[in-house]
Amino acid sequence: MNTIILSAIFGVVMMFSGIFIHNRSAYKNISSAALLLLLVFNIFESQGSSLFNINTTNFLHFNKFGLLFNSICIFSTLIYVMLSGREIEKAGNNTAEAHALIFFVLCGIGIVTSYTNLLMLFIGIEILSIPLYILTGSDKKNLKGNEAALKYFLMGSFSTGIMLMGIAMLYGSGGTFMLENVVKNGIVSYLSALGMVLIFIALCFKVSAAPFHFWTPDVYDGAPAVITSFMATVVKVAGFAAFIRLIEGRLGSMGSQTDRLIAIVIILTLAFGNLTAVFQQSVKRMLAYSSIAQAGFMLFSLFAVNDAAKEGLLLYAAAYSLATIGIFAVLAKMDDMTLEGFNGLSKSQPLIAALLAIFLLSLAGIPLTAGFFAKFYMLSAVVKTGKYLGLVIIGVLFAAVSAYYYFKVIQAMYFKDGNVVLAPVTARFKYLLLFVAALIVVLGVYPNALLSFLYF
Amino acid sequence: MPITYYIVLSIVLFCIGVVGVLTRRNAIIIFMCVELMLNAVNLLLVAFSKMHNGVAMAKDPASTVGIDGQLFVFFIMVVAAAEVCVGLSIIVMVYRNTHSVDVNFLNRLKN
Amino acid sequence: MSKFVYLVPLFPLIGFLINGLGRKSLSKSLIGLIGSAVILASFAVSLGIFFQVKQEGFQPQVIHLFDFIKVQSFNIPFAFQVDQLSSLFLLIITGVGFLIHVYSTSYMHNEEPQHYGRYFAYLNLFVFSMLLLVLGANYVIMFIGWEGVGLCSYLLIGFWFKNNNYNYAARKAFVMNRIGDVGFLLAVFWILAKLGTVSYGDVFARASTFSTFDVTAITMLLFVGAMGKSAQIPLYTWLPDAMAGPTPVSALIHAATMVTAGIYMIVRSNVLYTMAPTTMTVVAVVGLATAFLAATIALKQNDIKKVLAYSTVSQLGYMFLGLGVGAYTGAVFHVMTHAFFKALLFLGAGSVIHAMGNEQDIRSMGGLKKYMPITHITFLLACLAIAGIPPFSGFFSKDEILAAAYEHNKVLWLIGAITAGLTAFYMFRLYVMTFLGGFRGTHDQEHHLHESPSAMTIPLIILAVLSVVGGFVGIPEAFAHNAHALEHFLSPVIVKSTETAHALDTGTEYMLMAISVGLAVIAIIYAWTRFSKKPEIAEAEGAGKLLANKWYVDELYDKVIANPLVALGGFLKNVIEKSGIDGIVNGVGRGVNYAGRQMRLMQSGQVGNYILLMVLSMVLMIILVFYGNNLNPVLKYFSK
Amino acid sequence: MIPVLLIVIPLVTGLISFFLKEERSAKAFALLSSVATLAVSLISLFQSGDSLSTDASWLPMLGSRFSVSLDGMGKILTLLTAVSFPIIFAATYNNKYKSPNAFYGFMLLTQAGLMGVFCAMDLFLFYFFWELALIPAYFLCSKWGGEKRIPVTFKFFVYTFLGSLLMLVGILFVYFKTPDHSFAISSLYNLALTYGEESFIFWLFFIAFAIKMPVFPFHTWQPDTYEQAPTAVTMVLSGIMVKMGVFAVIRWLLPMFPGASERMADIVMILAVTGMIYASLIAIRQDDMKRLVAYSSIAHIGLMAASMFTGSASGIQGVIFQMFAHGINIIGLWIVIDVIEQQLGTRKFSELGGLAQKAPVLAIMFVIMSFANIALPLTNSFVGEFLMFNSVFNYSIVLGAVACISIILAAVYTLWMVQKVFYGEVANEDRVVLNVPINTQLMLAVLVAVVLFFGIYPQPMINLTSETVTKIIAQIK
Amino acid sequence: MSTTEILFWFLSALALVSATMVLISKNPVHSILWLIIVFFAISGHYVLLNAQFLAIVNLIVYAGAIMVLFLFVVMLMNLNSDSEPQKNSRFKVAGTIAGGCLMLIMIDVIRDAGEVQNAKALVKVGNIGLIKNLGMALFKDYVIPFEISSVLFLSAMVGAVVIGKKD
Repeated sequence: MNTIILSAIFGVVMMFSGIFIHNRSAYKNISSAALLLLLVFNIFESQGSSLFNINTTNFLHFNKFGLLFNSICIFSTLIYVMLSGREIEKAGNNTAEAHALIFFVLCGIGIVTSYTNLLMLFIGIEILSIPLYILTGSDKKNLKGNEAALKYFLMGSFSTGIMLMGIAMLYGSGGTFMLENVVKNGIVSYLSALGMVLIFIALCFKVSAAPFHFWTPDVYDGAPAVITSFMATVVKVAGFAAFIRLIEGRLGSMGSQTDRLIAIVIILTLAFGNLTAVFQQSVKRMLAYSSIAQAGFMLFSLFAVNDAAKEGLLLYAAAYSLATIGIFAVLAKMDDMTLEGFNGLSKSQPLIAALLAIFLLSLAGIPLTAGFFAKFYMLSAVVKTGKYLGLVIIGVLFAAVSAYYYFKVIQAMYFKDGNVVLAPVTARFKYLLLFVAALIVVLGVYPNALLSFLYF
Repeated sequence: MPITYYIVLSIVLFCIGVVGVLTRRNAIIIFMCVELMLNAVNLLLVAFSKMHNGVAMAKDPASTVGIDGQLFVFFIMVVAAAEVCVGLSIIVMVYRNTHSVDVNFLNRLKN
Repeated sequence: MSKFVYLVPLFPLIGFLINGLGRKSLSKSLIGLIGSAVILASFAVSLGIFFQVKQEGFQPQVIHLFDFIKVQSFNIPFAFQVDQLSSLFLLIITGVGFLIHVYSTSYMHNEEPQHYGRYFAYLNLFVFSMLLLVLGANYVIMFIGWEGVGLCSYLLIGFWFKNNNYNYAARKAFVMNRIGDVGFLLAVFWILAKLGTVSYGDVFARASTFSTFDVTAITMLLFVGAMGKSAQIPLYTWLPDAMAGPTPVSALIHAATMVTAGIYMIVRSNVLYTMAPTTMTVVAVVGLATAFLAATIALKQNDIKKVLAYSTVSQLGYMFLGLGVGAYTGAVFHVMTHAFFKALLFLGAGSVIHAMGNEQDIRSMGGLKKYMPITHITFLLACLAIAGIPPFSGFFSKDEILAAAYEHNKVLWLIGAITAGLTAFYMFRLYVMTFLGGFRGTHDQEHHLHESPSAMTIPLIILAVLSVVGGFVGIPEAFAHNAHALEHFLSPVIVKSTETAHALDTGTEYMLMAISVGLAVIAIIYAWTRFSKKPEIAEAEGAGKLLANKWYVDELYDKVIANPLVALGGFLKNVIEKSGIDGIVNGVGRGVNYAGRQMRLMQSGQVGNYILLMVLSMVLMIILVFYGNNLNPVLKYFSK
Repeated sequence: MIPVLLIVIPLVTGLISFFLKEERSAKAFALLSSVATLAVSLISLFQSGDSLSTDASWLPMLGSRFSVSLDGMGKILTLLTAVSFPIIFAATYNNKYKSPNAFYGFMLLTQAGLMGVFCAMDLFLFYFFWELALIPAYFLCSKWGGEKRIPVTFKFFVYTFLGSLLMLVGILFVYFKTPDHSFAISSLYNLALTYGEESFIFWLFFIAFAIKMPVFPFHTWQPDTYEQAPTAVTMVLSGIMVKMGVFAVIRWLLPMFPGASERMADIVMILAVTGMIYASLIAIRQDDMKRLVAYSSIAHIGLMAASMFTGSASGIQGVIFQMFAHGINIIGLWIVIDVIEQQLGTRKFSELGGLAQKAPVLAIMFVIMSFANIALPLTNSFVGEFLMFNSVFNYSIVLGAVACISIILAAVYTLWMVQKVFYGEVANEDRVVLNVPINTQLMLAVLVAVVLFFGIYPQPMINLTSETVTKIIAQIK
Repeated sequence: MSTTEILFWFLSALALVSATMVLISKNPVHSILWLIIVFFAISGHYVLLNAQFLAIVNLIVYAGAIMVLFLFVVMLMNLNSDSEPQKNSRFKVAGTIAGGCLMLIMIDVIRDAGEVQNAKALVKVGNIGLIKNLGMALFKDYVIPFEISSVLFLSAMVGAVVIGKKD
């Protein structure tokens, strides 16, 4: 409950700081401090001491997994704000409000990682989404941003409609919105099954799984890079947290039908994301497609709802978020976001190039980076189920394809010559980036550093 | 009333909304069709709520089973209101910049 | 003495190392001295061993040096075997080898010091390998020497490496040898597979466990090895080309020693061969065919060394004929005498070439008799020996083989005898064209004609003596009381080689001798009269042209084997590899790219399209879930 | 402790190397580090027992441990790695690289990865090092390679990466089949798989290893990569890295799936033997020294692949021996090629000739290495190839006989190269100046000494590995 | 046919017809007006189902507030039937077919659902829809979502300000 309440409060604080403080660079610091506080309290809660003693039975249940997930999201956001704070200022005139919206999103994340009631899922997802619609369009003069916001909004609300239809059907079948009681006494019917499928589809939309991913490239491409960074990482993995709770609670009982459904979605997502990313010239858009591809991998955790899947999802969330935030932090400082724009970066900015290389390697799932263990856990979760080994093989085939486009960036940075125009970077930025890379490497060698939190 | 009537009615309304989203180009109309979909859901929820209530009332006349369905509808309305607020402001913003709300003109971002 | 047998190959090895490493710092005379001295030392040890072996009741000894390859399933020791056969070969190799080394010190004197050193290093290495070949106590050690001599042959043929034709010849020699080596190797594997050992003692003791198929296959494969090394059909074409090397090398390697390795190997394996009559027949036929074919080619060659080379091939064929008809001793005998007279012929030819300033075409020679008396006399003796004129050595050895062939099959004998006549003819054609008549070379050459220095002539003289008297170690019973000393000597290592030669009665034997000698004499007289008056200097025509061009066998090989292989390589490289395999690999990459490009188009940027696709996917998904399993009620999956 | 040192020394020094500024210090540092590793490796030859293995907790949740150990085969391959690097560094000491610190850093990291692969006794750890060896190699090739290096090495990378990912799936699968959910080699040797599972998983592993080796038809990355990579890296790739695949088959594939290995042996061997002949025939038509040696390497590896699957002691013994021998030989060849390329700027036969007159020592060394390459007796490869051909022949006479054709073809193309490059008249007389640096000569001499020593007296190495072979054979049976 | 049934069919028909009219009206203003009629019809259904609170809220929030907002925006933009170029008919047909398929499939699936086969929605009886009961539940059991939705409104408010504010 700490996260939900405090992030809402901090959101309000940020709103008001926008009124009282006019030094725009201060927002970043306030926001960072608040996030740090949030992180601390969230960790406290995961150790069993909550500030607020509120009876949330029937609506929310805070478990280790959800809270650890919150921690990862908050931590990623903290890194994100510290790395990209200045870019948020540039993305629009309402910096304080943007920070406030980020806090509201975190509030939504707190809900969707802990809901036990479909109502909370619905509200959580909406709290998550509505600020994003706004953030996407926060650079009002940018026509691409406008377009992205409108597309996102229209398609998002459409998917909300679908989800609500699903929830209604589940309710009709079970007479309750409680996750565990959705099925009354184990009697299930076409009605609840249809409802489940509809909710599944809506959540696929939220996590940009194919074939419901179409909004993703356009929105990620159109939104200011700094916002894309947040959307594509923290928010997306939160969607998975919501998803896995749902599947865990309900969809798993549908047996082979579900397996087949998820398998198809996984394959389509991997195929769309990876294949389309191959051809992109803009790194930003490539990352948008790659985020779809990465979602495909995270979907593995839904296929195999077991411990390995949950551990893997945590690790994936951390690895993927940190790496992508790191890349976007640099990308946002570049004039030319195409591949050519990266040519020769290793000459002018050797450290940043090296760190970017680590991030990209992590995304590609190369060992010694956290990305490897993330993928490893995902694959192992599926193999553990003993079903659909072919799915795993398809997964690794596409992982190889993914190396193709990630390495294109590395090639551009290291093996090609060119003049990179990079906005000036501070030493602090570099150190922070270095810290993130170090985290990725540490998790890549010793993932237990993160996962052991799940068990004590 | 048999619940199936309501279900069918809702689904038909819902799908009319879907068709509207698919066939219209005006962002506002599309949004309205989304609202229509939400209303179809609301109707369905209320009907289900009454259905469950009816079953429970047979045993306990004072039962409040099914009330959560109606509360859910309430929350949907709440969310819808918030969504409309944001949505319309986005549409207005787009209109300000492009003087059009035709979604077909929104194709700067593609491929 | 036989304990010290390891010294025999060790001395040449030391010589190789000293000459090889010190070729830049040592003086030429020192190099020559070391090169020859090490062989002499080996010869001395070999002599000691020979006398020890010669004593009655000597049992073959295996001297185990160290384990070469020892894995669970088998053990191949590095061991030497001292017995009658190997000790005899030791003598031939080190003896003839020493003479040729001495000869070389003078013959190669014009080389730069480092090449001079290189030459002697190679030569020492060759002797080392050859000794390894004959000393090895198992097939693998023999194979080591076997390939080692091939290597040295390669190095020495290509000694003047600036000339690409020589390099080509060297490569050809090595590759053809390798083809044979593969056969040898396969035979070794076969033996190893069946018996788990390759040591002669064990193999021969357990040879009876082989099935007929096994033994035939093994002996055939071994014979393939012999074909390569001893230049038999179809692998003989490298030997004439190998004349690109310095002449002493031709004498040592391509006449006296290496090429006889095949004979040695078959004699060594006589136990196996005797068990495989099919192979024996093949050996005899191939040997005889080679003998005849090479003899015909030699008729029309004009290069002094080429004639000798084809003669060598022909004589080797003879030896195989002897092996094929079971006259193992005869073959060994011929190896020995051939080593003497053929080395002598080559050295003589070298002497001539030396004097002629590297001119090898006999059409430009003639009348050298008066300029080079010693060379002339020794060459003539050698020609008589090879032509089979009694009492020169060649007569006895050749006679023994022919007698065995007659016993075996009269057709074989007939062709063999005709070949002997041909031999006599082309040898005397060579002799006459070279030494008799008037000089046909340039004035400049004539001016420089001179007898060779003593370092060259002394080996000639020694070899001439051996060529003359060498035949008496195997003199047949028809002539002497203490006959067949060689056969007696070799009897412990050769099974039932006696019957054939002995079964002939003396009368028949005399008759056969008479016929072959008669043929030879006729041929000699014909050649003498024909060429001393009117030397053959025109280009050959008709059938002669066919012979002069060696039956076009080289061209045939190029067309049938070499060119198709090269073309196949090109096809694989340019088509299969590039378009096929790599094409598939790259095609996958291109396919991914193409798919990416096509899928990208789905991202049209139109919200309507997106939602339409989403709705369609929804419909498909619902259909999949609810009607996917042949419209089975989905409830089945729901009941927990 | 020793295996840990073998891994850690290059790893740490490799990382440090990135921070060295001067070219000279980077070179000297790398050389020093590799010599230290060599010393440790030499010590390992005389050790037995506890000092050869280390077992520490690493990923308890996964059941993977940091378990490294050296057996006979491990000793030989770590020795090969340890010997090769100082030789490579010393022989190419005069080469200039841009950003040398990174170059040497990556080289040392590669070494660490290789060492890890050869020491790992935990399948997951093995996979980890397997990839660790690949990534720096990719950077080395891409950054310091020839003109077409970027696409070529990228193909190499994606190809091998794909293979290792497939292996990862296999690893996961067998992991869940172990009774105690562990990656330890002892558990994996006791897998109880069904017929179908075994056959299927076998291929997942085999393809990964086959790509690495490479076995026909997975080889097409190799000639291009060898051609484009800087020669020092090519030495590592061809000398050691391809042995990873062979090693892995012996260490993991055969013992884990004995049944499938036996069933698939026919297919694998036919592929391997086809590849031998195929690569040899292509080698005949090459005009580039590097490509020729690359194809020759494919042919040699094909033989190893074939004889591994015979399941006979002599075959496996031969393979282990040949891994070392081939590594030494091919590094020798590359060193000479590197000298020629560095000084004359070409590797094309058509532009070379007569170098024996210019650099007799180089010629001699090259000729010896070439003859070692075609397995002439008394060179080290003869022993290995003898054992391997023998085992293939024992397995199938036809396959053995066909495989033996490659002996002839090897002579054809190797001698062709020797003749074209070193013999004949000097091409472009005026511009040919060949100065073979003394360090290169020295290193070549060392290699030649090794070649001859093990050619004449191979028994020590055979003894070293016989225990490993016995164990593996026992496991297969 | 009882009055209830007549009302039901009437309201249903009204809702469907009006909904269709929303789609096919060229003029956005007309669409909005038709939509309001749909909302009225749905509110009628609520009344029929004795969900009086929702009926009122629906009218106030949807028909009253939201639709007026829409109307206001449309008026503001001065959109009329001419300003919307029609989608090409092929696309329309495709959209209609897709939506129709969705409808058919969903109805077909639901038709077989066991628990709704014979179930009835109580009409005119039951008091859960009364404001008193709902209020009790809302502020007792549902206080958490109720409070949390305030965050939603906050963010919507912030959003409206951010987006709508003139820079």
